[in-house]
Amino acid sequence: MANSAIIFPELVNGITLGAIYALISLGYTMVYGVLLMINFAHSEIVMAGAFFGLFLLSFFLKFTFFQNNLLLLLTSVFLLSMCVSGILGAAIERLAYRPLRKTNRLMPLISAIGVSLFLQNLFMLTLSPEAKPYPSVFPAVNFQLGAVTINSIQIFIIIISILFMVALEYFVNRTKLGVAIKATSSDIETAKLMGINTNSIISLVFFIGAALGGVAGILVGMYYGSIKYNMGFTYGIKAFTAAVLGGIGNIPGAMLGGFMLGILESLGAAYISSAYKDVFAFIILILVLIFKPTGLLGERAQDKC
Amino acid sequence: MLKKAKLLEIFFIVIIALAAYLLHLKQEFYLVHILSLAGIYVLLALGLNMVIGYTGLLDLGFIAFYAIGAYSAALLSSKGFSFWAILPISILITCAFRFLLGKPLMRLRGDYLAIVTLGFGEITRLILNNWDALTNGPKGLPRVGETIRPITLFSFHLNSEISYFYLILFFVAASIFAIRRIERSKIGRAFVAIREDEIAAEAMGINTSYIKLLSFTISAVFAALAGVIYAHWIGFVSPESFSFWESVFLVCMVVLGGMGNILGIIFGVILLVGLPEFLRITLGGEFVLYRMLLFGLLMVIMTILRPQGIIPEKRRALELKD
Amino acid sequence: MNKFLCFLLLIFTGIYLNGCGMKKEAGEGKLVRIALVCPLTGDIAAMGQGMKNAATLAIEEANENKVLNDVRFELLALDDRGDPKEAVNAAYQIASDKAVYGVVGHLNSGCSIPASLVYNRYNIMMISPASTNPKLTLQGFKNVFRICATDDVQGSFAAKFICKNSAIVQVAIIHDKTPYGQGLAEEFKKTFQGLGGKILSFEGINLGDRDFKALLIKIKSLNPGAIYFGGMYQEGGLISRQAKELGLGVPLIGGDGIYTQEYIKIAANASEGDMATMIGTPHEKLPKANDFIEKYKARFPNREMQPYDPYTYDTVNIIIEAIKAAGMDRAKIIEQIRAISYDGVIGTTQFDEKGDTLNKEISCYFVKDGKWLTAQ
Amino acid sequence: MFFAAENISKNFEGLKVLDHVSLEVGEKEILALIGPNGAGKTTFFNILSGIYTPTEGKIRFKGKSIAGLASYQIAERGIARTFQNLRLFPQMTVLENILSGFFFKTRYGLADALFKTKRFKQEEEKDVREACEISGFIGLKNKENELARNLSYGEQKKLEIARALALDPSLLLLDEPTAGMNHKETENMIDLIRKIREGGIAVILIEHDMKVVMNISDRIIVLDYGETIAEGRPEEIRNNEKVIEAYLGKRT
Repeated sequence: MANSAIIFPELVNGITLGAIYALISLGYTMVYGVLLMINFAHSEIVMAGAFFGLFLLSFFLKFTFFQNNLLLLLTSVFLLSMCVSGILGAAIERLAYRPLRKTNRLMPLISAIGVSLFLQNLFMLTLSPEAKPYPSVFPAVNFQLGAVTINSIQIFIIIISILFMVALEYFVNRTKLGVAIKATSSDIETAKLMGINTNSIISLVFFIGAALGGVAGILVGMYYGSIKYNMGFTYGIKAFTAAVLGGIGNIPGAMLGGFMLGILESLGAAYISSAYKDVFAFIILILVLIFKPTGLLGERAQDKC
Repeated sequence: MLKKAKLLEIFFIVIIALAAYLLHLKQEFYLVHILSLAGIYVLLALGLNMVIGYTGLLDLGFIAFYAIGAYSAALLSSKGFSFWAILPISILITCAFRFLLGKPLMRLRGDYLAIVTLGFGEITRLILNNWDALTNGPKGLPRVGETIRPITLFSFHLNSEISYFYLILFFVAASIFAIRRIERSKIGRAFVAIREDEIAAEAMGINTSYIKLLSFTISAVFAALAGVIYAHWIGFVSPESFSFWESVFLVCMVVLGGMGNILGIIFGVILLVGLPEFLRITLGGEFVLYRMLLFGLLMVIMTILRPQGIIPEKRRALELKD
Repeated sequence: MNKFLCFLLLIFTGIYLNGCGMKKEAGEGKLVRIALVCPLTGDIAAMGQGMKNAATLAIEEANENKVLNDVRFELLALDDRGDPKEAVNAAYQIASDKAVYGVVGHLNSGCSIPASLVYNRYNIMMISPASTNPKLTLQGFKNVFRICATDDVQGSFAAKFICKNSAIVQVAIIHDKTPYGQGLAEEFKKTFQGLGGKILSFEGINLGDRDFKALLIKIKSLNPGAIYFGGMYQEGGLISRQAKELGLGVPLIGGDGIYTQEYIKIAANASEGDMATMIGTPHEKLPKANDFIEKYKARFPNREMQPYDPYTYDTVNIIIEAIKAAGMDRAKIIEQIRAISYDGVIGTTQFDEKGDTLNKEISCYFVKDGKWLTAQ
Repeated sequence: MFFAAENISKNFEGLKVLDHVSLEVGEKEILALIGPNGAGKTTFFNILSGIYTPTEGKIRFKGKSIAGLASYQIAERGIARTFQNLRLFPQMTVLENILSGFFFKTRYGLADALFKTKRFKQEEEKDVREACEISGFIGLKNKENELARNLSYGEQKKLEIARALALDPSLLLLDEPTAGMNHKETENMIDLIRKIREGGIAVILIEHDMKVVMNISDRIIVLDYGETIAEGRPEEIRNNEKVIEAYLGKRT
C-alpha cells in the first residue's frame, strides 16, 4: 500500500520529527562523549525549555512591536530561552553530577533520575498539571513541491534544526573551544595535562546540549500545539535512542540517528500501528544496544576497563 | 549472639502482627491497608535490592515483572485456578520472562543495562495497554463477568483486610529468611563480588554472566510474588499501576534505605510509603503533592552525601574455624 | 540493629496513636463527612478540581440552609491521581472513617472498580458521577450507583445525530483505548454502520500521546467527512489542532470527555465546528441548572466549569437528601438511594436495579467563537 | 611444556600492542616480565588471563589450548592473577575476599543454601577453614573479619595474592606485586613469592624493581614496544645491551 498520498506526507512528518530528535540527541551524545554518562535529566531540560519558550512567547506577544515582527520575536525568544535552558543544564551538572565524578557510573545516573523527578514535579506544582496550549505564531501555509506537500511549521523546524547542527559542527571542528571539547572528549586526563580547564569545558558541553534541548522543546510546542510537565520523558528516551543508533558520543551520528528514527516512527505509525508507535523506538534502542552498541557511526570499539 | 538477634526479629514480627490486630479491632482498616501496601513494596524492594544492592545492576524496568506476575494471576484466577496453584505458575512464568529477556543483556555495561531494562519496562506497559485480546487493554482485568477468586486457606476465606496483611507479612518474613540464606552462601558472595569489581570476580573463577542472570532471575520471584498477592488483594489490575515512575519509586526506596541491607530496604519503604500516608493524616492532603519533589531531591542529595543509604550495608562476621 | 528495631517500633506506635487520635475526632457525632475521590493531581486534574469545587459548593449550601439541624456536613476530598492503587488507599481511608456516610467518585472507571470492592465490603454507598464502564454496576453490588449514562448511549446518540443532521457519510474513528473512550467509539461505530454510514478506520492511541500527525496523515488520505474521537480533551484537542494543521479540515466529534473549555484552549481556532455529546438536558432548558451556573460563578469566579461539575453537585445533594431521610445509618442510606427520585441540575435522577441512572437524555454541543453552544 | 604462549599478537583499533610474543614457563619456575612503560606487559597478562582475546597466537596450559576461553574458565583451570592497581572487593571482608576464590570448587547449589542442608554446612565449614589457612599463610591472621578497604596498602596487596591462591592455581600471574612498598614490605613480598613457588606454583611476574627481579627470577623476558627484545637468566639480562638501551632510551 505504497500510497503516495500517505508516504510523502509521512516522510515529511518523519523528517520534521527526526530534526527535533536530532537536536535533543546532541545533548545526550556530547555529554556522553565527555563524561561517559547518560544525562537522564536532559529530557526535563527539553520540557523546561518548552515552558521557558512559552513564557517568553506569551510575554513578547503582548507588544505590538513583536507581533508585527516575526523574525525579531522568534530570534529573541529562541536566544533567551536557550540561555536559560543552558544555564539550567550547566547548573544541574555543577550541583548534581560534578560531586559524583569519581564514583562508579551508576551513581550519576541515579542522581540524574532524582533531578528528573525533581524537575518534573517542580514544574507540575509551580505551573500546572494541565497541558498548556502553545500560541501559534505561524500562519499554517501549505507549500507544494512536486508531489510533496510541506507546511510552514515543518519548513521552519527543519531549517532551524539544520542551522543549529551545522553551527555546532562548525563550532566543534573549527574553533579553539570546539577543539578543546573534542580533546576532552577523546581523553579527559590528557586534555587536563595539555592545560585545558576540563571543568569549564564540561560546563560548556552541558550548556550547549541544554540550550539545543531547550530549542527542541520550543519546536515541540510549536509543532504539536501543547506542552506538559511530563512531556520530556518520551522525547528524551527517543532522542537517546537516536544518539545510540547513530553511535553515542558521535555528533553527526546523533543527527543521522535522529532523522532515521523520526522517519521510522512516522512510517511505523502509519503502516503498522499508531498505538504501538512508541514501541518501535524502544525496540530499536534495545536491539542496537545488544547487537551493535557502537551504533552506525560509533568509533569507540571497546571501553577501557 | 546470633540466636539473640533471631529471637529479637521473631519478637518484632509478633509485635507487628499484634499491633495490626489491635488496629483491626479498632476498625482502623486504612492503617491496616497501608501496612499491607508497605508489605507489598517490601517484597518488591527486596527483589530489586538483589539486583541493585547485591549485584550492582541498575534495573529501571523491575515493575514490568511485577506486572507480569499480577496479570498472569488475574488471568489464571478468572480461569478458575486457586491462589495456591497460581502462585508457583505465576512465579515460573515471570522468572521465565526475566530469564529470557535478561539473557542477552548480561554482556551490557551498567548504564546501558539500566536503559535497556527501562525499555523493556515501557514495552511491557505498552503491550499491556494495547494487546486487548490478552490483557483487555486499559480496561484492566478481570473482564466483565469474571472475578478474581478469593484466597482460601484450610477452607478459611481470606477476605478481611487483616487476613491479607497476615498473608503478606508471612511472605515478607519468608522472603527475608530466604534472602538471608542466599546472601550468606557462596552465591550471595558472588553477587557482591560482581558488584564490587566484575573483572576481578571473573578472574576469581566466577562465571559473571551466569551469576548475574541468576540474580536477575531470582529477583523476579519476589516481583511475581508481590504481583500475585496484589492482584488477589486489590481484585483488579490495569496498566496504570505499572508505569516507569513506579520503577523509579522502587529504585528510590532501595537507594535511600541502603543498598544491600535488608533493614535499610524496609526503612526505605517505610520512609517512602508509610511516612507520606502518616503525614497525609496529620498534615492533610497538601503534603502528598510535594512528596515526589522531595524524593527526587533526596535522591540527589543522598547519592552525593551518603551513597551507601540511610542504613548502610554491613558485612557479617563469619565464625572462624582454625 | 536493636536501635533500629526500637526506632521502627516507635514509628509504629506513632502511627497507632495517630489512628486513635483520628477516631476520637470521628466520635463527636454531629459531623457528617461526604467523601469525594477523584484525581486532584496528574493528567486530568482539571476535571477533578472542578468536581471538588462543585462538591464544596453543594456542601456549603447544605450547611447554610441547615438541611439537617445539629448536623454539620464536611467534604473529605481525596486524591486518587487516576491510579487504581491510590484509589484503593483512599477507599480504605474512607472505610476507616466512621464519619463518612457516602462517597462521590471516582472519576476513572479503572479507579472506581477496585475501590467499589472496598466500599462494598464496608457497606458504604458510592455514586460515581463520571465512570462510564458498564462493568462497574455489573458486579452485583448493592451499594454502587452511577449518575452518568453508560458509554453506549452517547456513542449511538452521536451517530444518529450526524446521520439526521448532516451530509457526513464517511467517518474515521480514533479512541484512547480506555473503557470510556473505546466504549464510546464502538457504540458509535455500530450505530453509524447500522444507519448506512461508512467507517473508514478505527484506531487506538495511548493516553498521554501528543503526536498524532502520522496517524492523521493516513486518515487524511482516506477523505473522511468527520473524525469521531472517543477520549478526553487533552488528546482530543491536540488531534483537532493537528488535523487542521495538516489540512484535514473536518469536524471532530466526541463525547462528554471533550466538552470542556480546556479542549477549546488546546485546539485553539481549530476547534471551530467541532461537536460533543453530553449527558443531560442542556442547562438553558433547566432553570435549576442556570441557577447552579450562577452560584458556581459567584463562588469560583476564576474557574471554568468542568463537564462533571453538575453531576458532582447533584450527587452530593442526592447523598444529603438520602441522609436526611434515612438518618445516620449506612445501610439505610443505601436503601434510600435505591428509591430516590431527585430533581437536580441535570434533570431527574432515578436508579435502576443495577444502580445505573434512568436519566439518559443526551444533548449536542458545537464550538462556535471559542465557546460550546447547544445545537439546535 | 607446562605453560606456553606462542606468537601472541594483539591489535587495538589498528594499533599493534603486542607483536608475536612467545613465552614458556616450567613448573615451579619464576619468570619475570620486564620492560619500559607501555611495552605491553599488562596487555599480555590480560590476554593470558582471558580478559582480552589475542588477535593471533596460541596459548597452551598443561597440554590443552586455553586461548579464547573466558576469564573465569581460565581461572578454573588453574591460572590465577593479581592486578596492577588493586582490584579487591573493598566492601567485603578479608575472609569473603578469599572465599570468592572457592566459588567454583564449592559443591552446593541454591537449594542447599536455601534449606541449609548438611552439604551446605560441611562445604561452608571447609571453605572457611581453608580460607583461614590461606590468610594465616599470607600473614593476615586475625584480620579475617575486617573490610578489605580498611586494610593498609601492603595488606591489600597481600590479600589480593591470598585471593588468587584460593583458586589453588598452578600458575600465578603477579602484576607489580611490590609497587609502592617500602623496603621491609618488599623483602616480605620476596619471601612470600619464594614460599609460593615452594608450594608448587609457577609464577610470572611483572615488576619494575630490578632488585626484586634479579633476586627471585629464574628467567627474565624483556618486552619493548610489544616485542620480545631479550630473554635469559638474570645475569644475562643485566648486561644485555638492547635492554640497557631500551631502558636508558626511555629514561632521559
